[in-house]
Amino acid sequence: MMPVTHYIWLSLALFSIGVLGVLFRRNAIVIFMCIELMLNAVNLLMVAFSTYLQDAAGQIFVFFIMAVAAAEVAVGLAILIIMYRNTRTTDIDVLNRLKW
Amino acid sequence: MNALYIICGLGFAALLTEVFSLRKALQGIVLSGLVIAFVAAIMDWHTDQAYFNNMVLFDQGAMTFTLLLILVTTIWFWINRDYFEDQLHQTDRSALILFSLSGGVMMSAYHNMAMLFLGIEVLSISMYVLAGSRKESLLSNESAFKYFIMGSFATGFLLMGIALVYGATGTFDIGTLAAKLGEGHVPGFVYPGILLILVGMLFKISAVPFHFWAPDVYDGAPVPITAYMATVVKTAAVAAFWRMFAIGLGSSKPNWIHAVEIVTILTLVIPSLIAVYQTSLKRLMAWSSVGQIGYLLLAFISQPTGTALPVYYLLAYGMASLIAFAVVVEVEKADGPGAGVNGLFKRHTGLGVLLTLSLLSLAGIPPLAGFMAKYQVLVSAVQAQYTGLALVAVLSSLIGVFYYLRVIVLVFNSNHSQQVASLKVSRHRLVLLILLAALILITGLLPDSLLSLLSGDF
Amino acid sequence: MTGYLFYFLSFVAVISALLVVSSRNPVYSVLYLIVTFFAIAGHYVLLDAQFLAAVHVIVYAGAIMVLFLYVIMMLNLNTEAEQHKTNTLKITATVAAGLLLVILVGSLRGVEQLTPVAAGQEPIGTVKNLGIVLFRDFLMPFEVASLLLLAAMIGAVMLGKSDPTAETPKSDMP
Amino acid sequence: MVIGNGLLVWIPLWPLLGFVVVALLVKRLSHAQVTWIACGSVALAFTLSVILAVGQFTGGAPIKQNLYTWIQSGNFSLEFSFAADPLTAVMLLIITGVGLLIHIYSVGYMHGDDGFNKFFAYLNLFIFFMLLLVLGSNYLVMFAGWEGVGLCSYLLIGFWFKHPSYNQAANKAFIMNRIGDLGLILGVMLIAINFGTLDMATVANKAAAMDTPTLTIITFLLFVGAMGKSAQIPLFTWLPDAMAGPTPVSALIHAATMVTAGIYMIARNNVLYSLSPVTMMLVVVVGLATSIFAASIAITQNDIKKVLAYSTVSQLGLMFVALGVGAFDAGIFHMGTHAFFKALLFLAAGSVIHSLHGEQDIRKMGGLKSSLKLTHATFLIGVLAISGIPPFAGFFSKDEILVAAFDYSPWIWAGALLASWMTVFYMFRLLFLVFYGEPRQGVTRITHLHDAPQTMAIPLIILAFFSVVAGFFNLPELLGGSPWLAHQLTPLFELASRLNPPAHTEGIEEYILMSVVLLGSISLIVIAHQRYVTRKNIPAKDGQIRGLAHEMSYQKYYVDELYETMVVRPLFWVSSTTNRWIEVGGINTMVNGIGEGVVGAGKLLRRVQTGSIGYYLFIMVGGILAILAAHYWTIVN
Amino acid sequence: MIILLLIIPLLTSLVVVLLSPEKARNAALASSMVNLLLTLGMLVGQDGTSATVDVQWIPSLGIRFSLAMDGISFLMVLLTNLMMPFIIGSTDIDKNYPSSFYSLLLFMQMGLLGVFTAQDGFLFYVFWELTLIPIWFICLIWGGENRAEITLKFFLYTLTGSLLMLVALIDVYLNTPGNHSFQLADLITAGARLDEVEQGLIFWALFLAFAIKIPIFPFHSWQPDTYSSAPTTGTMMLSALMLKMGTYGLIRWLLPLVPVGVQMWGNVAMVMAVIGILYAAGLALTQKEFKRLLAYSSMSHVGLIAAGSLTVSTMGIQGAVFQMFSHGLIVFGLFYVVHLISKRASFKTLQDLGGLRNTAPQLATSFLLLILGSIALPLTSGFVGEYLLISALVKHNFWIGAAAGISIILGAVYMLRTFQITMSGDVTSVAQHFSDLTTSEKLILYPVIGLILLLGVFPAPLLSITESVANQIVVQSGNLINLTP
Repeated sequence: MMPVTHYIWLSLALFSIGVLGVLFRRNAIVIFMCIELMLNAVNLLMVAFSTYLQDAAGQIFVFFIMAVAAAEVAVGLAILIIMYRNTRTTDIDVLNRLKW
Repeated sequence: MNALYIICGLGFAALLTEVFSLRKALQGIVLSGLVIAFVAAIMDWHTDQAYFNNMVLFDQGAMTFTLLLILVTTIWFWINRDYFEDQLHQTDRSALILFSLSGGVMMSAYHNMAMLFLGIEVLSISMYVLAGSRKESLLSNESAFKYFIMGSFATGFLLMGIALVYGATGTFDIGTLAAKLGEGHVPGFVYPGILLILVGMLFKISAVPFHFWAPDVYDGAPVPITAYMATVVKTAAVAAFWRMFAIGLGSSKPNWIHAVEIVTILTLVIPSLIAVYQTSLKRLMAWSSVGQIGYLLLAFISQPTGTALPVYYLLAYGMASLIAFAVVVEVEKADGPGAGVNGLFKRHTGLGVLLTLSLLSLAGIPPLAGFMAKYQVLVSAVQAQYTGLALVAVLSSLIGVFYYLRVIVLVFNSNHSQQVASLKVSRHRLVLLILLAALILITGLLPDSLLSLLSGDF
Repeated sequence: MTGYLFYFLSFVAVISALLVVSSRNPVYSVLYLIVTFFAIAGHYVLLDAQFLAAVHVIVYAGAIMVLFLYVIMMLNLNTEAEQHKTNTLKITATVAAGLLLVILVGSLRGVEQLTPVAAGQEPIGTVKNLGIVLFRDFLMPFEVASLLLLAAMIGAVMLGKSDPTAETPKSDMP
Repeated sequence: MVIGNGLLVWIPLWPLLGFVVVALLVKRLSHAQVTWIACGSVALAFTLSVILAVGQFTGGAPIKQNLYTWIQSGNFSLEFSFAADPLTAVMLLIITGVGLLIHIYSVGYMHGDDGFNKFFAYLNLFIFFMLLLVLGSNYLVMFAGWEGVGLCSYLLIGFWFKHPSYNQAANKAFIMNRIGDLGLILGVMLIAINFGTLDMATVANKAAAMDTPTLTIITFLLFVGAMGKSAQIPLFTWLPDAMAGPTPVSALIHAATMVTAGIYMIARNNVLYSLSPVTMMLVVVVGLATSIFAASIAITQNDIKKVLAYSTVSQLGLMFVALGVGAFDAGIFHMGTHAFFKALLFLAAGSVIHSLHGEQDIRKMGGLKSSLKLTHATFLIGVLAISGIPPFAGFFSKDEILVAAFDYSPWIWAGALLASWMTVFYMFRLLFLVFYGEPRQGVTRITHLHDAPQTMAIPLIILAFFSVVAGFFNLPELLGGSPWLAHQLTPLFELASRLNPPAHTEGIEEYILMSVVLLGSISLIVIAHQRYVTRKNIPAKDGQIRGLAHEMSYQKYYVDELYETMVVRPLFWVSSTTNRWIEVGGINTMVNGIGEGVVGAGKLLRRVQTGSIGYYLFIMVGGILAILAAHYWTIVN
Repeated sequence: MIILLLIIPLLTSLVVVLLSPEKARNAALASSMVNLLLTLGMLVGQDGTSATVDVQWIPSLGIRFSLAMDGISFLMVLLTNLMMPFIIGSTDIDKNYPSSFYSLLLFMQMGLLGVFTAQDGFLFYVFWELTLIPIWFICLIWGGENRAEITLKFFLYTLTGSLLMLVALIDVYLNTPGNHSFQLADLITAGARLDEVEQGLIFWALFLAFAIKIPIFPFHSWQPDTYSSAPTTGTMMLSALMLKMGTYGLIRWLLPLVPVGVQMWGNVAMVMAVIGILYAAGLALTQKEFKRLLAYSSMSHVGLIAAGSLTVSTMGIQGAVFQMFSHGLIVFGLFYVVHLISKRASFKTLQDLGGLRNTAPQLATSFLLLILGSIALPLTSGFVGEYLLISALVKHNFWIGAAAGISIILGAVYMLRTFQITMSGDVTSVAQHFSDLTTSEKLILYPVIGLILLLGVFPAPLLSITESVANQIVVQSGNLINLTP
């Protein structure tokens, strides 16, 4: 088995790539995906720890994260759709009427 | 715990009214259900019972926060009944509110980070939807959208934090966590984990600089939802924050306290300053609600143990902002969105006086509840040798007085020339608002029994 | 063997994750993300979490990503029309994310304290074991997750359903 | 004859009652009723004063009456109490006596004025305060009277309040007095602090034990008060302006009584002054300077009352010289005689003005001798008296001062002599210009010249009588008399004279001095006669070119202008500049600036809330980075 | 008894809102008269200083509802209750819900009485703020030009001070032993045990609060604007009663609480006060607006009160309290005269007036008498106070006293100038159709003037009320200085 450090590094790398995507892109859908990527990085880390600690709770937690991710995606895409209906775009920076 | 069952059940029941065509009874069912839940919560007073293998623990803090959440929701629901008269979505809205309330209860009673996470998500997902519930309004869309993106982004950090903490300690239970942290010998990478959890929680309570979502979301959401977010959601977030950092991570205080101190200063100063330059009452209230967090954080760093103070503070703040938002609702009903309160006193004396009273309470003018709350924060700050921070709080509260009073000045503006539709406020709502105002006065004048109740001396 | 597999999977995951970020067409992003997910699933298998790996593939690649694709198709977003951020912002974003990585990695102290617990006679990642833990220790979160999904469902339906009254988008502000 | 202590209070009380009655019923009472009430109350006070004086002069012990505790704070306790001794008695007689005469005179003078009733109310109030001043047994009661007479002076100068310049004069008088009063009250406070009491008698007894610097400061401050009230340099300019008031007021307040309060006060505190030679010297210098200065102005003035006013200032200066050289009894004596002849002069001048319907410019008078016989006669007596021509009162009193001055220093004597010679000259100039020569336009435009009516005539005659005989109250031994007044006052000044034993110039020397004075005076009379009667010199009209010295004197050495540019305008300039630059421009701007700064900060800061999600996310990550970096930094270090 | 004094105005203020303006006025008058009679009854009876209320209020925070009166408090209570009938009587508001105006007045009376009798720091603070709300509304709703900005400034300015005071009080409170207590006596013991630095800080925090209220240079900039913008009744409340809160607080709370702080910093504060005296008097010289001029004049006078009390001497404190009483009477009268003038004719600056002695001699005479009181002429109440105060200052430091004394001169200059401009000279067009005082106006003005004179002639009874308390404060602070580590 690989040392846990490697997993942490990998996980953090994926997490950071997710963050990068969120900061990098303007398309809401891609941003959603990047957030999913971040969550998956967390999942990976959880599983790694879970195995290393021989504690199933970590894996259970991953299930919950998955459920939440699914729910979030559903709601997020619904919000995206109503927004798209009104603005015909998924660009996050188009919506900036609420400010100051 | 029974209260949580009842609330969840009530959520399902609300959905079922649609199926069984009992829509007309919906509001009655929800209200009475909430009252029952409140009573059920009281029945659990002082049981200090843990449920489901320590998933939740209804100790004093959880209890009082739960009661506060249910109470404020009930009053809120009663005041904003109009919001639930939308024929298409009334059951959905009610159910979502109830689910979010259950999420709030979980956030105040969790004893396991899984419950914290799920509570946050139940609450947040409902709120994402409700913020966008005026689908045809761009502002509402934007509000929901911003809330969602930033919320889930922050959740990512929170989860990363939880994962790291789990990796270092091997537990999700905050009791065990606290014990392990207290023992020491925890791998060093627990600390970035704790800080990421801190960031996630600071985001939820909308502390500067993680507050950016709050004003926009509050501003764009339908006013009743804004009121709900500013009161119930905020309460739940503070409860979760308090529990996490007072109990779970309390033993690693040196690790995070400086960050919280800086955040406290920022939160005390910046929202107040920005609120000064607002033109819409709704947005001003949004900033003010962000600003209140500064005091709560100050209370937290001064005296993390015991939850009587934040509960009292949130109760005082909640009652006052319910009134203020109710006034916004009424004014918007008469004049359309974005309406102001200019000359309100002449248009409707009762509302004018009520708004004035609530704003004075928010500004922290004695003997109203808002003052007692802020006063206690100051006392605990000075007691904890945070005199400098207390002075910052004083400054911020001065700025606060400035912008609240500017609103009052507008309320009493008699040079309001333009003709406006008359304001008609239904009697039951007015009575309720007056009761709230009376409560503000009474809890301000005679806080003692309430305070000892909250701190569990009864 | 596992070492090589680990590096291979990690390589795939990171590269495809970067491609998710950099692809201009959202559909490509989705596909790369699916690749990433598979790589992660591979890691799960390496970590003796086979059940989780299966669930992961089903939920993410099977459900979530399909949903993404569905929405992209529905909204007809499979173009490269996305306005890109300015270069300054891009550089800042990269620097910020890089810094985050560096700082997080840099502050990883005490990992060496973490000694792997010897695996028991039964691996923890089996369905049975997970089921026991889930329904004994984590029953309440499990139930709450159902509540969450219900709420999400109601919400998604409520938002997604187009109201008969609100066909034309109205805007509150000019 | 001794009167009981209980009667003391009635002396001031009668005029006060008179004032209260007249003031309250000012619209209801007829002029006749007011006349009776006002004059009657003063007459009663006069009667009581006479009784008291007789008691005191016939060897009665000083009496004291405590009314009640006025102010009590901590160990500071102050009775509202009156005391009387021979000095008081002299003052009482002058105040009530001259006061009564002037009351009577005013009945005629103010006849037909709208403010008749009000005038008498003020006069009575003045008498009350003046009595308070001299009767007060402690400094604060005295101060109450002191300020009170200032108030009455203010009210009476501005009596004809429709004239802005009269009001200016009234304000000026009050404010200049106030400057002095501040000194006085500070002195009083220092007395209270250092002596622990304000009772004058006690203070005098304790004074010897006090250190000289303290006493010097106290006496200096008291003297500042006297400067204000008695119009000494530098606070003298109000008195000539005060002539804006009705002439009886000038006679009573600005000649006979109020302005002598300073003399009284210093005489009363002779012990303190005797113990502080520095202040004494200052008193002499200031008195002498004022005396010469004012006299030199009087020489060129053309307003009949202004001449008399400067003459008053000059005479007061002489009195201060007397006090300063330690001849307290001479000072008091001159004060008494001066009260008579100066009141006489003013009243006679008033009679002239009255008959000329308000004309005061002597260049427009002349030749009134024939038409206003009584006025002329009395005025002449007054002039002779003030000029120190024997046997008129002024001769004796002035002589005493000069002798005392000579004892002190021949230089002082020379100065005083100069002043009194100038007095002779300007008084005769005045006399000649008004009553002799040809009638000029002010006189000729009046068809029927009437001499003073009876109510005005009687006081003139009585005062003229006293101007003649008053000198005999204190006839020097040298001239075969016994100085009765000095004798009476001896116990009072005993301590003082023990401290500064008077090295009396006796015999031949005194004769020589006397003759020098007299010779000079007479030759000056002759010169004046030559100039104004024989050569009919009329002073130049305004605007005509005069010599530098003459112009300086005529323009009162520009002292008013000096004060205006040095004090008044700078004060107002400072006020308005402070208002503009410090109050509005500085403090207000700063305070508002804080508010504006807050609003501006809000305006600026809210720009941070740009509304763009991408941007929010950046800041959020930035915040996270900051927190993590701080942590990283701590673990690295 | 003492609680009755607070309850009557409070209840009346609640009832009055519902009445018609006419009835509201009468009710308010009646209530204030009852209060006055009660107070006078206390003066006559022997329980004037022994009446106390002391009950638990918020025990968990160590806060008691405790009211008591000693001589100083009693005089302030007397002043408040004495002035209220006059102030209410002088009110003639006819727009924007007049009934609520009376309600606010009575509410403020309640607050003032609370401030003057509170024996608990927290209670004091609460009452302190409670007075601010009604006066703010009075100025806001019935005020003149620019009232919004001016009242905001006023409110924020005073609140700044009072919040600092709150922090300072909390700090001392937390130094009380055991479960902490806000009782004055406990605070005094705790305050004296603080070290020098802390006492100094608390001194400044408290002083700032009081200095703003009083106001003392340079914290006064709210005052002239507020005075001139507020309705005259509001100005009377502010000047006659409310600013006494500051000077009262100085004596009751600042001096005993931090004796060493006072010893260290009292002189600096005193110099500030004296600068303020001269500064305000100097500014009053060239003011063109009537109320603004009186505002500066009032500031000049109260600066002296503050300076005098900071001497911590019996004479200074007694003089301060006496002068507070006297100043209340005089400044009320002065503002009432302004009110009467502006009621008869609208005018902006002093120069618009003139010759009122011709058209309204009684008014002019009354004004003159008030001026005499204001410039501290002997035998008016103003003199007694100023004499004691300046005397105390001279004793403390001759030059400070002498500088303060200059205000006597400047006071005469600007007051007489005002009198000259407005009352003497030619009758201006504004003043032409002036009527003299009516009976009801005389009923208000004459008793006040009478009191000013009476107190000037017989000040001893009033002084004797405060003597023992003043002594006690001085002695106590002398004793406590030694306790400081």
